[in-house]
Amino acid sequence: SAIDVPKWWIGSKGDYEKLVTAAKKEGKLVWWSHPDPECRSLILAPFEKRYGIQVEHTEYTTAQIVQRVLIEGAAGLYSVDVSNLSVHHIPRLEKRGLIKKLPYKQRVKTYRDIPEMISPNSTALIGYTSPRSLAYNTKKLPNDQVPRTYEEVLNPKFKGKISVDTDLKEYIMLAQDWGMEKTKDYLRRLGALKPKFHPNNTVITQMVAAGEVLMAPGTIARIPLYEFKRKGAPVDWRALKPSVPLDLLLQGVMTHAPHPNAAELFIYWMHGSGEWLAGMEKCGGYGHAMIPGSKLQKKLEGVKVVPFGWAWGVKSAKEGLGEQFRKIIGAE
Amino acid sequence: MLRVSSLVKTYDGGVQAVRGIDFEVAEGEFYTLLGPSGCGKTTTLRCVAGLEKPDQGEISIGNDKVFSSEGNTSMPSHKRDIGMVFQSYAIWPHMTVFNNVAFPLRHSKRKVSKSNLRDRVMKALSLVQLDALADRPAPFLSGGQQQRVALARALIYEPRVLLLDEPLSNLDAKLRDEMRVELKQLVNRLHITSLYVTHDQAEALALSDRVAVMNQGTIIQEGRPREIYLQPRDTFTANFIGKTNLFEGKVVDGAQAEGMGLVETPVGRLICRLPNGAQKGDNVQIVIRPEGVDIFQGNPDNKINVVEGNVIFATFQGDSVEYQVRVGDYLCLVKSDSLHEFAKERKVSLHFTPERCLVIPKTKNSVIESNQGGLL
Amino acid sequence: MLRVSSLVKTYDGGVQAVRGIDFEVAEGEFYTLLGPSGCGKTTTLRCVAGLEKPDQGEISIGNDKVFSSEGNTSMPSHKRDIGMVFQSYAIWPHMTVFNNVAFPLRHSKRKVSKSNLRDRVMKALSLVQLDALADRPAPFLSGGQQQRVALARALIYEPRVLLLDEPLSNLDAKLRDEMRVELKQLVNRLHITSLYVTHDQAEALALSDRVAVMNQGTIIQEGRPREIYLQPRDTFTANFIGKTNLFEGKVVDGAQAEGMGLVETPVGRLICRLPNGAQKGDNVQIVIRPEGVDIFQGNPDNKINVVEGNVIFATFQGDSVEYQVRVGDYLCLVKSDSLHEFAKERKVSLHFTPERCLVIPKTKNSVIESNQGGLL
Amino acid sequence: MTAATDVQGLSTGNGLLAGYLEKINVSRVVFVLVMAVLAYLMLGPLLFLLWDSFHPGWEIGDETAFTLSSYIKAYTDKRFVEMLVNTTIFGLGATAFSVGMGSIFAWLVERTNMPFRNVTYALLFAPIAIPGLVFAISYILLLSPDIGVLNKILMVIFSLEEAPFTVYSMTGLIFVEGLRLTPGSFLMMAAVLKSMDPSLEEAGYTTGAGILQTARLITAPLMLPGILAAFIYYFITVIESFEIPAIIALPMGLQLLTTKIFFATHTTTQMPQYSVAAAISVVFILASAGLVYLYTLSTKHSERYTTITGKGYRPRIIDLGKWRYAAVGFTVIFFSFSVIFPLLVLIWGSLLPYLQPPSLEALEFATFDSYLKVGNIPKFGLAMKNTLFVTFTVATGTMLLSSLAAWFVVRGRIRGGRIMDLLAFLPHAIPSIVVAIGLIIFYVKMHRSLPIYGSIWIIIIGLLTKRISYGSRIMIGAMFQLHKELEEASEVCGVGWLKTFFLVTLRLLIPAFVNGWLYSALLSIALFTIPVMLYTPKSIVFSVLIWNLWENAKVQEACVVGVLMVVITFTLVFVGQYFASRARVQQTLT
Ligand SMILES: Nc1ncnc2c1ncn2[C@@H]1O[C@H](COP(=O)(O)OP(=O)(O)OP(=O)(O)O)[C@@H](O)[C@H]1O
Ligand SMILES: Nc1ncnc2c1ncn2[C@@H]1O[C@H](COP(=O)(O)OP(=O)(O)OP(=O)(O)O)[C@@H](O)[C@H]1O
Ligand SMILES: [Mg+2]
Ligand SMILES: [Mg+2]
Repeated sequence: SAIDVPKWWIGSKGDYEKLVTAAKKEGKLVWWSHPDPECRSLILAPFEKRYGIQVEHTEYTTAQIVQRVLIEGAAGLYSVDVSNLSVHHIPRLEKRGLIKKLPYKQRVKTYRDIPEMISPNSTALIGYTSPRSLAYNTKKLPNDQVPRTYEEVLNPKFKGKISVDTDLKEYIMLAQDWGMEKTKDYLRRLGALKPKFHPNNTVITQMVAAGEVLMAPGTIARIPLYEFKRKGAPVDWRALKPSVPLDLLLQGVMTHAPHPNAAELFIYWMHGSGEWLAGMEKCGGYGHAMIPGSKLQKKLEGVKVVPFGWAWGVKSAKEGLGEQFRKIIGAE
Repeated sequence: MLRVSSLVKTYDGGVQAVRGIDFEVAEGEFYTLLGPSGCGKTTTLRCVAGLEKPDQGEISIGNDKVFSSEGNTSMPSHKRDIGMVFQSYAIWPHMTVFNNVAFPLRHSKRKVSKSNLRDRVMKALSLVQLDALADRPAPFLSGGQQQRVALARALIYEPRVLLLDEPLSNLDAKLRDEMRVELKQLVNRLHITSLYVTHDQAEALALSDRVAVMNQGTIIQEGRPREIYLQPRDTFTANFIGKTNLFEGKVVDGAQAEGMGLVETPVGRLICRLPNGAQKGDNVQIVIRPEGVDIFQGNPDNKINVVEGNVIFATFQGDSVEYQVRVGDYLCLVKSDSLHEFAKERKVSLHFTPERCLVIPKTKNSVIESNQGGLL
Repeated sequence: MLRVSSLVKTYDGGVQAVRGIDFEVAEGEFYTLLGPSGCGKTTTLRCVAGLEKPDQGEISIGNDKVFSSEGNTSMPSHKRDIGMVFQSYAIWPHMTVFNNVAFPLRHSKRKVSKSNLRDRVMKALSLVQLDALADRPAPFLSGGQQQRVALARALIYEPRVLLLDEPLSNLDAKLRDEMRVELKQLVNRLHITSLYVTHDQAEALALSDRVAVMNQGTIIQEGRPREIYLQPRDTFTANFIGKTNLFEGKVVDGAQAEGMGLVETPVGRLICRLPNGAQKGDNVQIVIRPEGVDIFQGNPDNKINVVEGNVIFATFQGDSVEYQVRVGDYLCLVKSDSLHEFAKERKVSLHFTPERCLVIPKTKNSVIESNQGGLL
Repeated sequence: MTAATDVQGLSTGNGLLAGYLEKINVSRVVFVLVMAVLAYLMLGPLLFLLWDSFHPGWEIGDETAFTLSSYIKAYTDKRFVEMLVNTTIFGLGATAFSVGMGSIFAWLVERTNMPFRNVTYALLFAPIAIPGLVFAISYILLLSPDIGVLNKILMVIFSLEEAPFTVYSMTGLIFVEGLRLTPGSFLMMAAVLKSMDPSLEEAGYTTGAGILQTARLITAPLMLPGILAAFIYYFITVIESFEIPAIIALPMGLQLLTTKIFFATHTTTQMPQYSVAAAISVVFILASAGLVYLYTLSTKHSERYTTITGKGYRPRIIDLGKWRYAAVGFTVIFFSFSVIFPLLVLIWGSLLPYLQPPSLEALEFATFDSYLKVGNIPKFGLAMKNTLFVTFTVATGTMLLSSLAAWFVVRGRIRGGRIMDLLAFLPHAIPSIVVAIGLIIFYVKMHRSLPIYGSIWIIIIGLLTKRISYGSRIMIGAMFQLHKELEEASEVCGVGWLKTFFLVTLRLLIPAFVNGWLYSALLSIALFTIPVMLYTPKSIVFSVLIWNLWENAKVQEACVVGVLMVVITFTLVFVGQYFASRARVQQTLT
């Protein structure tokens, strides 16, 4: 037949042909993922072109997505194929039987080689990773004054000039490394500096860029930081020592996906082909710290990275760690 | 044509607006409900129109029972085939004169062809002499013109009954007089059955075939204007319809010629018209209209029914002068020719024309009101 | 006390509401502006009150020039020391009767002590017989009572001038009569300088010391009520003040006794009162009030000023009957006693009382209006 | 004679159906329909809210038993009292500010000869269209103690050591929120003023009270029922809103009830706890019900306050004399804050890659590129089309429904008018996010029979639910001023109820209808919470587009779309005002 089996496919040729044929027949798939309209073409075009499958992409936050999937699932309505999710969502979806277990490691070379990319029950894939670093205003904060460690952030001269995301996700991740007591103590001291709490990343970056705050520890070192810097805003970022929290953004195929084959093919292709990673890197900021040779992996070389652990993600969500931390730091 | 029987209406607040009213309006008749503010006139009219739902009673228009509390029927307003002119005219300000008048033909079930419509509207407008203003927006009309539009709008579909709620009361005094004449002529010409509501006795008297005097939700007296004015059956009617001198009295001699008798009153003995069956010794009330009293100076030839008094107050009214004359302890109202005027404090003689001295039986509710002659 | 001279006011839209008005009101005088709707009465009053800014002219109250277009002075309303009664009463619904009346003393510059305040308010209220209702919330008053509150509020601070804009026109016919008497007595008693605006001639005649008849922004005639009614200087005044028979005529003989003369009219030759200087051959107009015509049946003894005609229409008005009588091509209005009534189509004789036949010089703008007697 | 035959048809029993149809009372049918629609719109979210507050996680299919845990969690929070107190202060302050300002402008525009009144009227609408985020941030750029331009300027002029103002304070928060709500309260107050007989004020002047005294002692108390209505409406608006607090209250750690709701529903580190949000919303609902009840009590006799219309009523313009210029000055200052500054920031932002305090250096970066590339924004065309559709549908639907409801509330001799009033008001107290989730659940469950989940209609329904309270306030106010004889005249001459309603009632209420329509339309364009929760790629609208652009750090593009929204707003306002003023001219002449 006319179907070429790509090099990254480690399953049987027949499986691949069957999958591709079925996927092409379905012709499209529905993908709910993080906002990113501009990267859309860079990331998706190779896939769409190669397989002639159209990807219908909607920008929802992971929280919105899991809401919808759960509500729809409870009513037996299924409209999405592939979803972007957070770590703590996976067990919940697994329990409901809404997320599909796939033989990731048996089909795709990358997934076999880097098994950490796949969730413990083989239901989700780490689509990309997001290191949290210190964003700072380059104009107001001379290079030599930019803190290098979390400890240096607590310098009293920064009182009132620090922005903190109300989610405090970075500290939930850091707690894995620091331990609970140290983290809480750190938050208490940070809280004493009267940081400004902001509700989302763009606002934080905006505030740093405008000079309303000098710095924002724990900012996602991706969009919007990257975008702002590219456009000439006086912002930059730096990984704080001793450790960099690494957030994991997952992709998973829904059990009742309306286009199951296209979805399966899509998620195998994602990191199988390398086209996805190339697109993401081109479009800026995105990356995958776990894939050797990727830009992000290189950038974080020599730094202690603390990825969001699967179990920790679930545990912290269950215990409402974010809320506890907000109370400690004084945001809630 | 219109029959209302045992009509009762109590408002939510507990106000008993209408307390059992019966009347009948013959085809082509002009019937007026006359009474003080709040007596239930408007309520009655609105019940007939179907804008208010009575609690009890029956209303028939022609052969249709449009409302019956027993039969539990209540025809909605827009099916009753009535015309109504509102106190506020209720001319729609967003339409021209023509469209206001054409509205009932255009938007109700009685649709007519376009050319026919134009003819009928123009005919209705010429009836009220507004054909020249057909295309003027309604807000650019004077009060009198608006009033005429309201009339044309109510007449155009030749309703079985025309209801009018104080249609003249918002007009200037001068215009009111003019429109009164116009309305009377129009209604005469069209021979339309009309139910009219007003608190203005002059209007009621001038326009109506029959008048019903209402008070506190009931009809007190019904009759032709002349009857109502000249032969009020009680003091309320007497007082409400025009100004009145009202004396308490006692029949002294009931046996005079032609229904006349002698009555003792605080201003002296007066020869009066007695009602049938009046007996010597009866306590009565005497009603004398101000224009039934002549005022003059010097000694009269005839001393019968003549008393003396002093002018307290004179009001020039154009066509007449109204005096308040003190006679003993009483204030008499007198109306006379305006050409001559008696000065204040002047000593004058009053002559009570015997046939205008009406005796009515004493009723309990005869309150002495402020604008009548009476005790000082 | 109040002097208005050369007052001109044009509204933004270009409406010339007042076109040069001069008048003077003496201390304690009751002065009325009377005219048809839109003639500029309210505008004049509002200029005096300072609620409208005139374009030209001068207004003085007492010794103060409160407005002068030349001097470029314009005192704001609240400093003019005037009292005003509005057509809508403008009683503040969020206050009690007491507080409404106390307002001018409490919140203007003329503050008084608390105990004094109470006294004065109660005195003002008893003046209008409302002392019993002092603590009632204003919305719970009847129209007549609201009207009296408005009066008390305007009188309590003894303003130099009292301005009244159709204060009676929103009242029932019956109540209007009552309040008219009350108002007249009150104003007489207090001897307060008043400027009154109305379109109701009966009101103007009954209340005023002097009346100014206005039309289209100017004063047409000024005089005592008796003068205005009995000696109108032109047909507008004659027509506006009461109903009128108006004939064209030509003086045939100007040399009769006591100012009387013979005038040829379409209904025959009539002996009339001639104005000074009337010459034989003058074209004139004859004004005869309906009550100046006697109606009777059969041949009169005296043939002077008597004509024959047919009753076309009779309107019973309670105290009188109004007839339209056709005499040749003319319709005559006749008012007579209500006790007897001549039926329609009846042949009658009319007698025009010579001293009530008023001759006025012919003016150009004598429009024949609809409610006067005139050409059929 | 049609009536006669109808009756005969009835009595003889012929044509049972025809007879039955004849008997149907149209107004009653419409009443039931309107009641049903309102109940449908409102009960869905409300029942969800109540149910979910006792069954946490129910919405995502967790099997949960009845529990009070959400209430306990919400109300035993150790900062709950602090939240309640702050919320009340914020609510009272911002409401007083906006209703106060609204009243002042209503008075200036409706009653005085202040110059530029028409421009004032149009400009008052502008703040609605400026995205709330940009509006709030512009105040940080203006009044932040660190970078606020205004502070900087004042510090230079008066050589101050410290910034004289800070936006990070309760006062600052109240000020910004109040500015944003002024247009709506202005509209409400203008309607109230219009219905007041000016001679009541004139009576004040002639008795010797000055202009200000009269305004204070007569005008203000007479407007009280109207002021109260606006106050209640905006109090609920303020305590339920989070747009401005998100940027100004959050940073300083100021606790409001909505902060708690925000944390409960917008977390990414755990599942959103709608039940907690719902439990807190109960405070809003109780507050609304209580306030509406108080209002009904305090305005029992308000019908007696209504104008004696008819003769003698003419709009009177107060000559402010020299004070005219003071009034203009005041207006200019107000507009500088409420419109010009935020608008300049918006425009400034549309020229620069990110928002920054105005400066000459920054000007170097300025570019019109983003305007030229606006068509390249993905889905821009679709969003434009959808936005127009949603706006027109929501505004028209809201106002039609509001008008009908208002008729029954004001005129209806049918019992239940009051309930309808409350039904129309209550959705206002349910936070948008709760409404949105309620709708998702409802329509997901209903999807087989009523497939509007995922379509643009669910957005429309969501917005409609929230807008109906304002629409009905405006229309109820207006309906009170319409003489009922105008309608009765139509019915009496043979025109049925429904036709009368459209041909006469609604037609005569066009000025109020247009005002309410505009306001509803503008809010439907501007507010994003509901659309963001409910949209799909096919039903994307501008507010979502802006939100997504913002999330992707396309601040410049977001500002460009914001500017476009302002342009659309002004177009709508001017067109609307044109129609409204035409209709008004016709009517004031009556
Ligand atoms: N909708 C209503 N609700 C409660 N009471 C009412 C209502 N309409 C009228 N009333 C009361 O019913 C009584 C009769 O009112 P109605 O309007 O019939 O009087 P009316 O004779 O027409 O008076 P007017 O001459 O003032 O028009 C009055 O006491 C009035 O206050
Ligand atoms: N505010 C205004 N703007 C424009 N024109 C006005 C205004 N007020 C009154 N007019 C016009 O000025 C003229 C005189 O009005 P004014 O109110 O003084 O009349 P009026 O004699 O009091 O009449 P009415 O008896 O109807 O009260 C009228 O033509 C009126 O339409
Ligand atoms: Mg009535
Ligand atoms: Mg006037």
